[in-house]
Amino acid sequence: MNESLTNRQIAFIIFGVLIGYGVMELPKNVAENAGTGGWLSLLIATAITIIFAYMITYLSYVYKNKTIYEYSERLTGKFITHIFMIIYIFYYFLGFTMITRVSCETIKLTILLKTPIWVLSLLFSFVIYYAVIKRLRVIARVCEIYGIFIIIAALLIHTSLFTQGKLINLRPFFVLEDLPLYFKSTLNMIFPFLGIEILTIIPFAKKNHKKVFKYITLMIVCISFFYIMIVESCISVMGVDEIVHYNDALYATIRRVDIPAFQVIRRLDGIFLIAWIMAIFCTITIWCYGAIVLLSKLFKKIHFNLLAFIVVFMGYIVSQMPTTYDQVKKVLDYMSYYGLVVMGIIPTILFFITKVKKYDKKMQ
Amino acid sequence: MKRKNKLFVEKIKTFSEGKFGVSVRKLTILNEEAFILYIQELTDGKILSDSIIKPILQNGKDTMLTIDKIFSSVIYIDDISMDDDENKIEDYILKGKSIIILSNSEKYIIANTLKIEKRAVSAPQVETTLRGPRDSFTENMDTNLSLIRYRIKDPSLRMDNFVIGRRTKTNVAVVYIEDIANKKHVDEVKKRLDEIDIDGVLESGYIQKFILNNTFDLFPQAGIVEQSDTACQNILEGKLCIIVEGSNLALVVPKTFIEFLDTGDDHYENLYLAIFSKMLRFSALGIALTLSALYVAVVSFHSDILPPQYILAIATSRVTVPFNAFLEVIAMEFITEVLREASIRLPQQVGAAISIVGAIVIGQAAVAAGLISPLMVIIASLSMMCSFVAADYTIMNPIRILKFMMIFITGIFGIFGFTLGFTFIIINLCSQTSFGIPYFAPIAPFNFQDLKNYIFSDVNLERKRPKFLNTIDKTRK
Amino acid sequence: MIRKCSNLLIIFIASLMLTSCWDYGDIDKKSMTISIGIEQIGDKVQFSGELAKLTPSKEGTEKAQTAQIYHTVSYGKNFEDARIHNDVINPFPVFLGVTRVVVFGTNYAKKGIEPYLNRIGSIYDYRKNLLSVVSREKPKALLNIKVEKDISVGFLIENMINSLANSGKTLYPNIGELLSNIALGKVGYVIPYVGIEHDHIAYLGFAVMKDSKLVGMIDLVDTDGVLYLLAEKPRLVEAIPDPEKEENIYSFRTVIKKRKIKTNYIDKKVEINIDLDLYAALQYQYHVAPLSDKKIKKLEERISEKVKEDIGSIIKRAQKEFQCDIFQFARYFRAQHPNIYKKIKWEEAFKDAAVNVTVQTKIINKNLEDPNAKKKY
Amino acid sequence: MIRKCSKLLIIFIFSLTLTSCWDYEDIDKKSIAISIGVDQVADKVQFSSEITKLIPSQGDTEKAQTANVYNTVSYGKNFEDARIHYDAINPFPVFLGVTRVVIFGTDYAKKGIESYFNRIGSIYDYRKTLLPVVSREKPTELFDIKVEKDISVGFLIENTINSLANSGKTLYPNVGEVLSNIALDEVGYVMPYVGIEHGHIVYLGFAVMKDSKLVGVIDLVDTDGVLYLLAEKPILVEAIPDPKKEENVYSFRTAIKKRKIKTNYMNKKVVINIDLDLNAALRYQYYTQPVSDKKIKKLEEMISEKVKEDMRNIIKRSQKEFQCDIFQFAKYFRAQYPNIYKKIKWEDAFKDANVNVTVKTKIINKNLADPNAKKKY
Repeated sequence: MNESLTNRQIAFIIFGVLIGYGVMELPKNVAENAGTGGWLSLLIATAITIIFAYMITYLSYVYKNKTIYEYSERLTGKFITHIFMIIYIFYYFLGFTMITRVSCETIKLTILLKTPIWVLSLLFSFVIYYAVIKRLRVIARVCEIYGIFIIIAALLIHTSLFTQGKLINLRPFFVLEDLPLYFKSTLNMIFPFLGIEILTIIPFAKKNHKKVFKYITLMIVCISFFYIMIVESCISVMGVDEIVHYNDALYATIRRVDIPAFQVIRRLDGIFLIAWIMAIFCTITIWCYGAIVLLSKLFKKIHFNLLAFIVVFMGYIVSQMPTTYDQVKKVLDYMSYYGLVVMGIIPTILFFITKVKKYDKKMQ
Repeated sequence: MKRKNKLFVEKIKTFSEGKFGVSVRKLTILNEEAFILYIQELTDGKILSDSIIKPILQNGKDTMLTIDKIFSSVIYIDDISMDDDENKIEDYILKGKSIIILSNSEKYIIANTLKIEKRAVSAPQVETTLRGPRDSFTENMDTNLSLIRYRIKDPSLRMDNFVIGRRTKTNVAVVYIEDIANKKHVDEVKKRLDEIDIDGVLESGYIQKFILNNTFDLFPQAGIVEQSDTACQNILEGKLCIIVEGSNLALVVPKTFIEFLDTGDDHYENLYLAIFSKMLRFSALGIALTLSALYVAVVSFHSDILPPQYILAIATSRVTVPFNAFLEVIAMEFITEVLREASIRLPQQVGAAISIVGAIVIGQAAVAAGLISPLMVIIASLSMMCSFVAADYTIMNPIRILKFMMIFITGIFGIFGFTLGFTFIIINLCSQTSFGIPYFAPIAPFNFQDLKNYIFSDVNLERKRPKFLNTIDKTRK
Repeated sequence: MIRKCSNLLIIFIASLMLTSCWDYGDIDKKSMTISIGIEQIGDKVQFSGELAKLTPSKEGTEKAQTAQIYHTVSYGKNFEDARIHNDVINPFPVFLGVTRVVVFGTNYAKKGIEPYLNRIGSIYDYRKNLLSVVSREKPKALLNIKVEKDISVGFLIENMINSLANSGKTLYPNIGELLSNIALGKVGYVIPYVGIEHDHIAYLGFAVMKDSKLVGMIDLVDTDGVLYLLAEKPRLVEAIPDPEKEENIYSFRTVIKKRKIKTNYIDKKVEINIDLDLYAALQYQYHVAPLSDKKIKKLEERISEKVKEDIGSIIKRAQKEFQCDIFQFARYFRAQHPNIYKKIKWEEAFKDAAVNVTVQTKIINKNLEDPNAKKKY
Repeated sequence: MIRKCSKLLIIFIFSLTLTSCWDYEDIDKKSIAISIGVDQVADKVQFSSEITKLIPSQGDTEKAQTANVYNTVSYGKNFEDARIHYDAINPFPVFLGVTRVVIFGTDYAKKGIESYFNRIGSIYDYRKTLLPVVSREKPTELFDIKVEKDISVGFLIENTINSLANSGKTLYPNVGEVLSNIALDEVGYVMPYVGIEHGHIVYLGFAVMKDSKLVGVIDLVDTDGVLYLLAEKPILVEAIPDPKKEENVYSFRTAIKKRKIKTNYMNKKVVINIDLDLNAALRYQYYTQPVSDKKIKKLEEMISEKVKEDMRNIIKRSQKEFQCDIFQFAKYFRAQYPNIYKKIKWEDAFKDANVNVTVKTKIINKNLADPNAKKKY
């Protein structure tokens, strides 16, 4: 089944994966850890992510139309590959369930107060199941359309937030003594950048030639500017001390602003909600797809749609398990460290093996 | 030698009993008889008598006529051929041809004397445009093919003919330009047309149902075209035009989603108007699908999205309304759909009046009786008007159905349901393919060039043909 | 098999969802509060609300007419108690999305408005860009005034403060800004102060809040100093008497060109330098008298002098009388010296901070008039 | 012959049916009663009601305006007598299909309302989903109040109780439920209790009915206990003061996750075990303080303690003061021990039954706020 995507679609898949739930509490994490100088730690985090992304793209580029399952089998043999696969599957599955649960929790607490959580995640599971059984190319097309809509909506919202915010809240931009603090705080700023490892399951085709590196790095840089724009606009409106109190910092800021210029849509939460739910949808579909593809690699016999039904159904059950909001938050914190392993360590191992054994020269 | 002749004579005998509606005309010339078999309703009496009976009788007076002599030098008709297979006689006669048999000849002559009433080429009814040629397709196949042929005088224009339907034997012509159209598409269409095994084909709609790759797809994959110039435009672009005998709407295959919104006269008007009308049509499509659902979301779920003055205005206008917003929207949409259906079904003189009068009177009375809020009447009529905007009305049918789905899901989950309902539609659109081409082509697998050409739809800027069609001859200029 | 049972599942869930729309509530089946007044009476909290009455008045005219108003009052020992007593009066669930203004009574403001601000911050349908106002009289009295100028008292107060703020004559602090000031901790803030004057609702000046408690009031006349420091684009009018002839007064409209606040910390004392560039436009003179360049120079000094004196006195008052940094200089200090800010206690440091204000004014136009035109005859 | 007379027969029957349409009556030719008030005045029964006035008012615009209302009063020895006097006043036959609420005066409620409930149960066009309400003041006084918030007093009361019931703050017992409780005669029941305060019609709490006679009133403040036991989905707000700092109050919104009532019968004494799982969500704190896990545990205990306290003293009150099982525990007992139930007399058994209540609360979220965020500066 040829799942080849154009470079542009791969870039927008990365946009779809990264921009999702992480955006909602990004201003709070940044303000809490690094204060107003948070933009610097974001840049550092982007640099690290670009390095990891380069490695993963290089692997996919070298092993044309192979996913991680195939080329890690070639590099490290069957047994280790199975371990890697289990790690990845569990990671994607956990990500899929917990992000669905935390998004439904946030939606329940912000706009649909009396709707029970299980109904919200049921509707989510329906639409995700429908999207996943259509395979990667359709998901990529949907991400492309939604990516553009989200960028336009975000530009509109955040420029208007800047006009309402006060510059003084953004200062001090950079405090020399806090430099070690900025480096330390990049650690708990991984969650918004989790998702790069999805590239491992996208097989590159011949048409994804040299320019794919340029596309991906350009997209990650654009995402990091997107994050910095969000953080700075929220801090400019709310001020560093206030924003740390809100887990849904971005939504709280948007509910606080009233732009008399746009007459009818002077309250921005309408546009924001639509754009944010679209972003959540893209993230969850791709994480779920990741889990299903790798599972289908392990269980070749079972038909893809049946596997998809099982994963979505299990995901729905698991997402109802945690009872309180804080449990879900704790799981998401562990996820970011787990993500380091998945995004960082395993690709670096495979990368070094390729370099050491010079497979890349042979494959050319 | 005599065996073939005996079979012919039997055939004549069976026909002459008059059971099959076939009339037999006997001519005695010198030493033998000549029989002319034809169907009264399908043949042009004048041609039959002037160019067949008269010359045979005149020449038959003094010279010995053999079948070959008659064939070559007696009959004046242009489309004439010889055959000797006796069971093909029936088919020829049913096709409106007349058969000439000599009493002792082994072969018979087939002369095309078909004449059926046909409508004159008139202005388009379905796809009316402000600027653009008036000659639209009619039910007659030859007129349609002639309309295309005189516009595209390209030697490589191909018109492959198919006969479909065991009983109706309708002629279906697939028209394309050989060195432009993509080989794969041509073969795919031909394969599907050959596979059709049905007793009768009466309208191009039948064919459309068969060439869909999945009957449960919501959105149409073949566009209908009534204006011959739009048909030629599509053929030049590399598409295939399927003309069905007896139907005035030809099919254009393969067709992607946004091409349904592209009318012919965008290409003739100036650039800015084309861009403006494209944007207008897209936003109208959006309004038709989402406006009522957004009304429900705003009035009943998150009404603090609107500024205070608007909330108070809506609330005061809705006070006397007994229904809740959800039922009110469903009722109003149902009324507008009933009005639309009534205005189509009613005879022409009554129809147009009813739809306008109906919408206004019912709306006004409903507001006066306090059953519907005035805002709702505006929204319902606006979304009804918006659904007439598309050039090819077939794209609007699924939109009308999906509008109800969006209202239901928004009625239950508010903006959350609205977004997921919208996502559901987008996934459905992106996953559909029309003959292998992604249905949402220039937008989903994004191609800036195609999209620019589509929006500008300006002939001299458009150097290349749309990439997703991957035609053989790529450049236009 | 899956196909069959999945259809069954879908039908079951669809029907389930259709029957129970949880969050469904039409806007006209809600009692919409336009403004809320909070007052502390004895040990009880008093909620007095102004709600939109949606039943159309008797002469149901065709066009949707503006809503009328009715008032509710409820008491309770804390907010939750008072809210339940408020709910029992209203026929429909209370909807706070339309609330325009929150009026705090004086003795509630003295007790501290932080709890209610946190409550606004957390309740779902309260808009955070709500205007909060302290009123001299009791909120109940304020809300029950008969209003012809506007739909209701809530709209009147909000429109009044809004138009004054747009023309640079007052501040329009919404709840969000107050909450971030509270989060900052070491600063006070000012809220518009309204009251009833000859039974008209009037804007009286600023109420000064220290740790969200009312500590003092700045009268309308000397709010200029505050506006020069806090307002984004203040446009104020200065009446300057002619140096030679006292009774000829020049009326100037002043606009801020540049405002820079620099703080530094020298031998344990905070120093705040405020320098201000003003544009002044001469609107008119009481008695048209020729205006030489020398006199213009003189007038510019007089204007700078007056503005400098205004700002100086208001800051001194903040340091001495209110003893709290109501101009949020802490933000500037923190921006410029973050680590020193961590070490020192800002409240004390501000009290004895040295403040020097420098103002330059430039008269840019004389409103297209030429006072020193020579008369022919 | 049969053919001839069958035609005759058809014409005859046809004309007969046409002339006499028995049940035909237009809705606008009926006087529509919106609410009925029943009270005992000395030995006479007083019927008072609100009837819609359908005569179009003078400014006759074709816009349908909402009906306005006129009141009627009639007296009689018993219901039938009062009803005849009542019919004598109205121009059209009375239509009870639209009646929203039945208001019982206190004196009539004390005498016993079972008789009127049976009347409601039997009269054809009385809807069984009618809301019965006991009012502190006389029904006639209630009807005389000028209502701006809603169309009429009946609509106002029904809407208020309905919106409170939907948000889980009261019970909405309709006539059907009350009739089934009456049928199970060993139990009492509660009904909403309304009154007039500062000219507003207010929901005051619950009226306790023992053998359908008013025996007591539960004030609004302590109705929580009843709701935790009887309401389907009670959503109540608990204000819990901080254990250490009294004046910092935490406001929780509680919802029931699971409610189990088990009864058993040990040595001649009925034991009722009620255990309740609550989900509490912290909505806001008056003064945002960090909330450690230890404090969360402490708060959970305090909530459970408070809710247990509420339920225990309401049950004690129903045992001691009202001496009747207003929570219909009899149903649970009969379900679990049908044969014992037949033997014992439930009223006395309930009076000295011992009740143990266990409540477990779990704080599920802090409304997306993170109070223990580390401040940077």
